[in-house]
Amino acid sequence: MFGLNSRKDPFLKRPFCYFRKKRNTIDILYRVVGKVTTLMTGLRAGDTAEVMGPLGNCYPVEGVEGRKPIVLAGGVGIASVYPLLGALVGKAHLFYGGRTARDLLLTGELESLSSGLTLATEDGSAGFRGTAVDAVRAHLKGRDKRDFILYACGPNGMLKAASALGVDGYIASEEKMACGIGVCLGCAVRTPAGYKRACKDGPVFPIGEVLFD
Amino acid sequence: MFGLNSRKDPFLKRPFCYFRKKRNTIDILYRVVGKVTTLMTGLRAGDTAEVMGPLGNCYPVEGVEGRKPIVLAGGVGIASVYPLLGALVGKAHLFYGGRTARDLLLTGELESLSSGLTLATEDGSAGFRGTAVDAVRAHLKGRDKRDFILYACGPNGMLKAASALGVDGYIASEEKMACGIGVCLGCAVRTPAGYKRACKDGPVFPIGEVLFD
Amino acid sequence: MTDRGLQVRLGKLKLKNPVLTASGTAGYGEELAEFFDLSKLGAMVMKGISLQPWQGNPAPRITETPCGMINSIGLQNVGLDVFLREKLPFVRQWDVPVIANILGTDANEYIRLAAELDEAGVEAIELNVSCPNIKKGGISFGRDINSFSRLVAAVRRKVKNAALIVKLTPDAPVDVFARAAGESGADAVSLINTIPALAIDINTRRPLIKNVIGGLSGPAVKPIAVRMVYQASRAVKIPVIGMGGISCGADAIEFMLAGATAVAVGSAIFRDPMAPLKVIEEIGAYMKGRGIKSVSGITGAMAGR
Amino acid sequence: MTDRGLQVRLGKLKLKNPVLTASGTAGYGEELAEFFDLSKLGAMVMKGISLQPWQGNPAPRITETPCGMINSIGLQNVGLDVFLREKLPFVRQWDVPVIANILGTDANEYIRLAAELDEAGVEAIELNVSCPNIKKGGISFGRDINSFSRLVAAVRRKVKNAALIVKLTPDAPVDVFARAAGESGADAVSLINTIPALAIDINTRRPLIKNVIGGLSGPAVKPIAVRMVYQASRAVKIPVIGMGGISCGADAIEFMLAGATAVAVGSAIFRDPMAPLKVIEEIGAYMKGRGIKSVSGITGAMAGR
Ligand SMILES: Cc1cc2nc3c(=O)[nH]c(=O)nc-3n(C[C@H](O)[C@H](O)[C@H](O)COP(=O)(O)OP(=O)(O)OC[C@H]3O[C@@H](n4cnc5c(N)ncnc54)[C@H](O)[C@@H]3O)c2cc1C
Ligand SMILES: Cc1cc2nc3c(=O)[nH]c(=O)nc-3n(C[C@H](O)[C@H](O)[C@H](O)COP(=O)(O)OP(=O)(O)OC[C@H]3O[C@@H](n4cnc5c(N)ncnc54)[C@H](O)[C@@H]3O)c2cc1C
Ligand SMILES: Cc1cc2nc3c(=O)[nH]c(=O)nc-3n(C[C@H](O)[C@H](O)[C@H](O)COP(=O)(O)O)c2cc1C
Ligand SMILES: Cc1cc2nc3c(=O)[nH]c(=O)nc-3n(C[C@H](O)[C@H](O)[C@H](O)COP(=O)(O)O)c2cc1C
Ligand code: FES
Ligand code: FES
Repeated sequence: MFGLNSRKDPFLKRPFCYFRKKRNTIDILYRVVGKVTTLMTGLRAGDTAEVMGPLGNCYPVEGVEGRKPIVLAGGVGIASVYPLLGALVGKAHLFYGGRTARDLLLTGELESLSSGLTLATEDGSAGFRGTAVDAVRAHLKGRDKRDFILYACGPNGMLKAASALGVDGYIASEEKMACGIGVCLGCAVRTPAGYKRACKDGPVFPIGEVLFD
Repeated sequence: MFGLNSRKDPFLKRPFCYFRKKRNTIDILYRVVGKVTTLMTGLRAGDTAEVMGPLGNCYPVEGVEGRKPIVLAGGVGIASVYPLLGALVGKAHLFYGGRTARDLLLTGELESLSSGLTLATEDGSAGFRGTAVDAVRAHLKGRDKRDFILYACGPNGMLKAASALGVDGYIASEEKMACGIGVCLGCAVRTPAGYKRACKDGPVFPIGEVLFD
Repeated sequence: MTDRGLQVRLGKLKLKNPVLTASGTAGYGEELAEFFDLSKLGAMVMKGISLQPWQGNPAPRITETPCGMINSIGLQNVGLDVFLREKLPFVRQWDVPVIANILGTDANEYIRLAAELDEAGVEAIELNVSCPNIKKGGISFGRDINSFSRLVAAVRRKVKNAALIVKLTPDAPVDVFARAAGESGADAVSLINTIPALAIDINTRRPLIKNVIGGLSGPAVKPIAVRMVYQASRAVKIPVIGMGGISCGADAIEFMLAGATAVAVGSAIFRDPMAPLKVIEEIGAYMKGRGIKSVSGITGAMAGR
Repeated sequence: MTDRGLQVRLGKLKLKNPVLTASGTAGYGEELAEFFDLSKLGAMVMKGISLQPWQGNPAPRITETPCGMINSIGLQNVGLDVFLREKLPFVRQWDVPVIANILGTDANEYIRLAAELDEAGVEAIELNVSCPNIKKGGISFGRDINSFSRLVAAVRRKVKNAALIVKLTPDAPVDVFARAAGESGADAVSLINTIPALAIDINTRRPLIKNVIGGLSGPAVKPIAVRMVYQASRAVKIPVIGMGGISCGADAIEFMLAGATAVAVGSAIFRDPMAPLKVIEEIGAYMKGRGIKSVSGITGAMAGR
């Protein structure tokens, strides 16, 4: 959770992934969409901000076994799967989608971190024309889904479509958060066992555990 | 009126004097007391802020005639009387008060702009021990008050005391302001003719026109 | 945009766009006229007026709060006579509908004010029964449903030409009062007025407003105001004028989606006298970006979830 | 400060300092215990509980607004049994009074909840008759003075040992309800709960809360909350617990000057889990700086103007 000291507006912290962690620094990869991310662009060396973390769980990589990992990232979801690509030691095929080519970042670096990289853009300006989920579906066509394990991070619509692919794996919820530590119950994710908290019980959930409308 | 773009908190602009005006720049002399003034200290070259002005009236200097001008400034009221000292072409005796010596700024420069400079501090750490109004009162002792004209700027308590000195002249109100342009009626100053607006009808009023509680 | 797509109607009153000034935040137009052409406004809502001139409350009258401000002006105003003699003729120089905001200490005063202003030809009269800053009359009508309905009906009988707008207090159930206003003959309701509030200086221990309690306005109240506009607009068929914390086009559109036919810009004028024009432009840009032909298509168009 | 100067009393209940967590913003203590020693709190107010577990409302449940937030959690909670079996024993590891916040859909549910919790030995029971986010019960008691008084009196008869606190809604006249609470046997009243509010995404046209209307909290509501605490505290002799937008010691002292005996820190915990401790420290520093020996000297000490 990232917030700005000494301001009452914006009031809440915002959730971000640790994109890269070094000894004394943390890199955050972020897309400028609103109030806090706009203010982040104005920060300069010496300014202070409040960071609380790490919070929540991580993608489990032990379950991979003999399966081929597919990593699916939509938009800024790439920040979340970047460390995962490292943990999967270059074995994953990455499907990375955005609206246009301009939304796709770091593609060179990502290629070197994965066994294969498929880009997808809605307007066809780079790679596959369509969503990244469409690209995965095309990739899986005719193959045995049980040979794969899926990791997905992106907007809700994408996670819903990814969950319906029929492949086992995990999704990382991007539910809105207020506290990030489990006390507000704001980040509700619907599961067969009732609502769970994306921040504390997640953000990573096994596919099938999250019920979409 | 000075405010910070793109913020909803602090919500209102704040009133400041033009301390020094050059061709393309305006200097503001300010004391850090709260939200906006604290944010002002964090501004850096290239940052944007909104300034609306000049607004309101000025100290009239035509009325001086044969009288000896006394300028009385409390705290940051010095910003307001600084240009006045120039307009009075070095003829004024300046009485400048603060809590301690540390509150008194630019004393060297002020001395050169006035015919006499009397400092006053409540703790006696510089100049006269007491308020600047006390210092003026001492100065006037035994003299004919009709030989003087007074200009005062400072907190309400000081203006009240200054108004009671029996000397003709002007005071500049520091009433809180919301709009600065006369539409909110927030900056009410009580006069025999009803409430007037410090921002539009003032901030400078003839002594006697402002009624204090 | 000067085009017809921005036109809205408040009963019989046609406005060239849905953006008004909020009463008490634009004076009688004299000061704002130094900043922009008043005829660009949908309508000019005047500072509240009473039969006799009122002194108003002692200072301090305003204080800032998180994302907002508290005021207790106490309806300082020049009174009906000076209004008719000086203020109304001044604003008549511009081609802009004039809405007079009135406040009385009893029903008779409201009726006299309304009758004289109607006769003087103002385009609309806004009944302020919601000012938290005066002791007698006013808000007592806004909180008691029976005297409220009687007052609106009585004023209605006197007002022949002007549109009649009733300004509701956020301190009573707005759906109930909006409905009563409609049934008693109002052409529109407006809301919200400021919300009673208190701020204290912990150093001096004194209230930051001399009158202790004042009225809260500004962005802080917007979510409450949008909710109330939503509730009021679902309770009535007459148009609703929404206000409370509007400072940009997006804010205005939020109120319209919730059910407002027109909106008013209030305290935001204090930050930026040009705020009403900015709001008009940004509504136009929103419509253009989405191919919305008529601004009335936005009113009440909040989607279900 | 661990000294006795910070002690306050809520009826028979003695607190080591006047700072509580606000219900629903600190869970059942499990998460905050990872951040600080819960025994430093004046009291731990638990997330609202009902007889049966409740699912709560669909997402999105929260959205940010200017200087505040809207929530519609819908009282998701584990229910009385799990509370007694798991949650209460957990927090009992710390030397901190426990205040159970309860919500029923009818009077019987309130009475059963209160009786069982009283028996289980909680130090106080807070009757939540002011949650805007559930459909049945709850706030309907908070808005109707007769059923409100009957409910408080009925619960009072069942509660033998615990202090009884009634949490008032800001959506009804707080002086009237505070007085009724006192007359019906409450040991204290607490206020404010969140204020019904609505925010709409102008791009999707959807409400930003799935349930459309939620409750506003945070600094934006503070001036309204301070005013209500002032009004309530002047209407009653029993202590008032103030909350609504407190995020630092100065905010807490403002509530106390207005008449609060104790205060609760709510949404500010979401920004900073350490906020309640910061508030305690800053109250201590304020007292020290001014030579105030007992915190109760601040309560109601607003000066006249
Ligand atoms: C677990 C988690 C990890 C995340 N990691 C990253 C990351 O590494 N990098 C990154 O850029 N972003 C990440 N996000 C999303 C990020 O939190 C939001 O983009 C951020 O909160 C926007 O803040 P803002 O103040 O700039 O926007 P706001 O002013 O709050 O909102 C601007 C617009 O964005 C929408 N929005 C705000 N928050 C969200 C959200 N959480 N989900 C979808 N839409 C939202 C609003 O509805 C609004 O339309 C993550 C989100 C979650 C839940
Ligand atoms: C006509 C006029 C000219 C001024 N010129 C200058 C100037 O040139 N330089 C300068 O430093 N200051 C000047 N001031 C005062 C200045 O406007 C305030 O110091 C400023 O508004 C404080 O803003 P803030 O956000 O930092 O403080 P806030 O956070 O708003 O308040 C902090 C503290 O200061 C007090 N305070 C706030 N505003 C005022 C005020 N107007 N008067 C008295 N106390 C106040 C508050 O009650 C509070 O205790 C002038 C005021 C007026 C009316
Ligand atoms: C300084 C000030 C004076 C006001 N005077 C009046 C008034 O005379 N009559 C009235 O009906 N409303 C008055 N109001 C209320 C506004 O018209 C408006 O309803 C309220 O401020 C909410 O809108 P805002 O948040 O955009 O300011 C006043 C508000 C302010 C801030
Ligand atoms: C997410 C959230 C959940 C809440 N849940 C409850 C609750 O279960 N019971 C209750 O009485 N109040 C509940 N409240 C209201 C708070 O206890 C408090 O009255 C309100 O938030 C105002 O204080 P604040 O501005 O400091 O948050 C909740 C508030 C929030 C923000
Ligand atoms: S963000 Fe508060 S519980 Fe998850
Ligand atoms: S500050 Fe608004 S009228 Fe003077």
